[in-house]
Amino acid sequence: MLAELNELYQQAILRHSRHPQNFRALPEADRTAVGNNPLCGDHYTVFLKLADEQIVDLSFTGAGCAVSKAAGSLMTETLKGKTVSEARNLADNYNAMLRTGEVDEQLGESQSLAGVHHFPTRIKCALLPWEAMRAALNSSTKEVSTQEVAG
Amino acid sequence: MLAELNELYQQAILRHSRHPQNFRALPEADRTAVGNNPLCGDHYTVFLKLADEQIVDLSFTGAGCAVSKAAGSLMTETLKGKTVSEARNLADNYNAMLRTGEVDEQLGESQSLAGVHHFPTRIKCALLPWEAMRAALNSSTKEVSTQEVAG
Amino acid sequence: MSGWEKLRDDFPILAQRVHGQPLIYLDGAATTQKPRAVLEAMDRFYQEDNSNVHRGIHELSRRATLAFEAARDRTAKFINARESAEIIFTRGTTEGINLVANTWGVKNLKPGDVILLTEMEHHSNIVPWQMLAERTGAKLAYLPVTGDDGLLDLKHLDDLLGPKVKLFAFTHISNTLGTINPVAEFCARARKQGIVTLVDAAQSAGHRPLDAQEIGCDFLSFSGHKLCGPTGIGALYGRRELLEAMSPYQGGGDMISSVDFFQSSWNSVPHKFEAGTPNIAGAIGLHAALDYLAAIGLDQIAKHDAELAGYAFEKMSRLPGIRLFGPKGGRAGVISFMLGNIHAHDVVTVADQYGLALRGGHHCNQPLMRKLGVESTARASFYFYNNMEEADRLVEVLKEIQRFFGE
Amino acid sequence: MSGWEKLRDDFPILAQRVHGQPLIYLDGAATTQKPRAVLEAMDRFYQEDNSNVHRGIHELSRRATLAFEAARDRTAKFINARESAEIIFTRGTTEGINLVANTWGVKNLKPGDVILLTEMEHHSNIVPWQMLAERTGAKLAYLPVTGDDGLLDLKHLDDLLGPKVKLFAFTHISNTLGTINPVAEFCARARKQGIVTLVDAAQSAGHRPLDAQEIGCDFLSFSGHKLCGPTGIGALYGRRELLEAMSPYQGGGDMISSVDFFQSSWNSVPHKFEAGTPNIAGAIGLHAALDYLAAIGLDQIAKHDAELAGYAFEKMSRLPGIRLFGPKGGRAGVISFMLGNIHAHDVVTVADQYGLALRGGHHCNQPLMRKLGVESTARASFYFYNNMEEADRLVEVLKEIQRFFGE
Ligand SMILES: Cc1ncc(COP(=O)(O)O)c(C=O)c1O
Ligand SMILES: Cc1ncc(COP(=O)(O)O)c(C=O)c1O
Repeated sequence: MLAELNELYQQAILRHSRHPQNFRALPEADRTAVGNNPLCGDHYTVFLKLADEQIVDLSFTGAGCAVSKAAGSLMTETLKGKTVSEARNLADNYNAMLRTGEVDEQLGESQSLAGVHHFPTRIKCALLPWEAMRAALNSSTKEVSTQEVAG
Repeated sequence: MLAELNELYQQAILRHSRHPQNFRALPEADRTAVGNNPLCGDHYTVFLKLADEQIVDLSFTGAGCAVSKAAGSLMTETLKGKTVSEARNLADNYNAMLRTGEVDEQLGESQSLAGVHHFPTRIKCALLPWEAMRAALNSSTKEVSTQEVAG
Repeated sequence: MSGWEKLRDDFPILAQRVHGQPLIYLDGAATTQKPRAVLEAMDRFYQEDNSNVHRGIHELSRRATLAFEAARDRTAKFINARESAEIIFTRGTTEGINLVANTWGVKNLKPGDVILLTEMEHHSNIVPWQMLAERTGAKLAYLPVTGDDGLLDLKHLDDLLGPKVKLFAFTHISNTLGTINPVAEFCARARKQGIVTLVDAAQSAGHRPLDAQEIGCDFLSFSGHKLCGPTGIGALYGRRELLEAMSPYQGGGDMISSVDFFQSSWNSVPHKFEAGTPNIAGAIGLHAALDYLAAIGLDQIAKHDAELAGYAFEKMSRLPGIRLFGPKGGRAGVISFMLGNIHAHDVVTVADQYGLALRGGHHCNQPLMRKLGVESTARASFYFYNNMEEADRLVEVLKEIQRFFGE
Repeated sequence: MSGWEKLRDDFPILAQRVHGQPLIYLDGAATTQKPRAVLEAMDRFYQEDNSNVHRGIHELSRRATLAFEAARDRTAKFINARESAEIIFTRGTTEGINLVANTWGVKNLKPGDVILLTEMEHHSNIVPWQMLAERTGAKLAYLPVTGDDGLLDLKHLDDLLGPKVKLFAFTHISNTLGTINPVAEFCARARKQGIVTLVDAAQSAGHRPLDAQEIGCDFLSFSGHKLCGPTGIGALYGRRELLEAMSPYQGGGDMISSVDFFQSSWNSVPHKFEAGTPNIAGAIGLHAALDYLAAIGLDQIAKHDAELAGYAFEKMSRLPGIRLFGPKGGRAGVISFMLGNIHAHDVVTVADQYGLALRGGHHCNQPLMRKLGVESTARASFYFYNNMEEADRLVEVLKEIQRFFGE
């Protein structure tokens, strides 16, 4: 019991949830999207600054649980400097990791969320900022409606 | 089994269902009402001719099963010449008879419907023409809507 | 048919006497009996996993949500939907049709538009459209039934599918006539004109293989209780494209994305159409019923129904003075009839005393009854747990009834 | 409390371990557990009497109809309706409210009319009115919640019950705050202005004696699954006078008096509002649940809920950094809280590992959450099968959680 809890709430996750990185709006962002979980009310906005096909900066704001907030924080670290297509692939790998528990080194710090796979009801939390990021990548406009990314 | 069936479908009932009495419209009627059983589609119209507070003539038309048709036919025989308040009382007695099986001599020929009480799903059939009659008595206008008397 | 006899043991209710006679249940078109496996699945859920769905994190809630969504997946597979999101859980066929009328219908119909139905529709596939017509100014039109043989007049179909028609809604199998309609053909012809189609599958679901993609319909509605499942659960299939564009149905929990005091936004499909706590145990019972039927084989069930009904129909046709409704061949397991001048209620009352459960009345087909010139009919409907001996007994009892009423 | 301990044996589900720990189910406000008597009543129905209702003459159909209507009588007695015809069976609270919005509401509201709600309503008692406002041009207004103590601001009630208000709809007990509202007073004040009232009794039905006539409301809606009954069944009470004047809800079988190809007339109440095959077994399960609760005594249950919640509330209030919502005294068995800065999801996830089933989220109260300045809360809800040891364990586990997250 406590073993699994400790795997979910690793030190890295607790730290990032208390002191999230890149937790701010990015006024000069090229892309923005809101991710909203209608079942619990958690919501994040993700901001992307692109140059050519590269994510040169990203950040997020919003509110949610330790898992979603840490996931957002770690995501910004994982994705900074990646190309758009790399980011899409990483999102797929991340999704797979949450479901299977198998880590992918490419995910860098975000690997610490692998423990979520023991807690299927929390997968949506860990996905929320990533889904918002994906919606931002896909959006031509600056904002997508919450439904589009609703879990 | 057959004993109860024979009690329900007495000779009088079979005869009246095949050859209903007063089975016609009464153009000079003072009161008319339609009785409709929404669950099976059976329906009767009852016609009353009143003088002072007396039913000087009554008749019915419509379609339904042996029980409802015989009940209508026997009702016209039972009620001809009765006062309005006697008819209301008899309708109450008739209702009670269908539920308990206890006969009331005042009901005359209509007593042969007492066997219906063994067949609770058929009570509505035996009541249908009587309910239309009651609706006709209560109506100031010449017609009541089917819902009013719907089983 | 000995494999079929064994299945009867799954239905404890059939092993009873009624008025001292062995029960012969020939009223499956109204509701079917339930095998033990279905009751056990619901009991197990209530005794082990019961919790509310979708909003919870704790273990029971996780299990309940998984089981509920697995039931949706199973239902999607049952009718071969493209994806589970195309399955909306309802109370039954009737609610599914009302849902379409109140969402798709209200949004897409204008005064003068036409809703095409057929003359053999159940009240559940007539009244919602009358109410919608009243609300929107649309009109109803009907594809005629040819007569006692219970076929639809296909010659007129292309004429009727005119430019004003926005929706064509029809039953797959008639609950009175036993007719099996060529629904894939209906859908193909309607689609050519850009007309949306709805299939009332109340009588076909659970009686034959059902493939919504092959049929090519836009909507399809059926009830759990008519295919060995519990009461209070059914499913509406809708093509995702249409579901996405539809406004929500009822307001409440689970169907929202976000609620504010003065406005709200909607959740994704199918949740947008499922406000409030759903019939969770009902969905789980439906899942068990679909598994049970699949284990027997829906094509086998269809064959069995047809054989039994064909056998009974042929024997009944030899009774003097009987009037049989519906097609002579290629029919489903539903047989409506008039025994001379004996009213259906009287037939059914006497049959009941012999242990036979028949239905008598208008079968929620009043307009069809008027068209056929009757007030009501008696009806025997067969399912896989019925057998030849019961069909024989039916014919014997009908003879007794004729004797009893002296006809 | 030893009598209460014996009752726990009626709930097989409670005797299980979750993550190796004894299950402590504190999520009754979402859905309650079901006693064996309820499951047995439904099983017995399916194994002995199952048939469709209302339209049949045969023996099973007679028994099913009797049982279904007996459930309606029992429900009428439960809330002390004047007569059984004032009870409409629904899927649950949400459907009952939507039914009123779509029938009474559509007929009686005009542009500029006001629907008064309170800020503590469940989405099920907000969204249907938003949809109705959109359809009719009516507006919404809200009676405010004063703050964390979760009381309604009664000083403003008479001002808010102005001449434009046509409907006042409010919850009896808040599913987040545990507040018990003075509903009889609300109804009396509204009635003086000729305003129609609707009580959302989802959280009070089964938790305390409920008397619709004493409350003096026009409509009252509740769910079976929140009072030991099955999912998929609930009841809407409506005063006959209003029901008579209302247009029907859904179209289909059973709700009609007569159907023709182009128009229909409606059956009498309550059948006018119950189209299609109802959740027959669900109604029978509801009947058994109401009998079960009556045998315990609803006043006893209310007392037990209050004692247990009062005890837990007091102990919880001593935890450092906890924020408790709802009134300090006179409360129902629902306690919402924030454990310092720990998000509700994290509280509930850790609690689950200790065998505790709590709920975390917005509890379908998003507008209230915003008003209170939180995204979500954690919630423990108690019912008669919970006990003091479980309350103690809850407090211990909350301490563990604080330790775990270093708060
Ligand atoms: C106060 C309140 N109203 C309405 C509802 C909705 O009930 P149901 O989901 O059974 O329709 C609930 C339950 O979630 C509730 O707590
Ligand atoms: C053809 C048809 N359509 C619709 C229905 C309505 O189904 P339900 O009563 O389950 O909603 C029935 C069953 O009575 C039916 O036979």
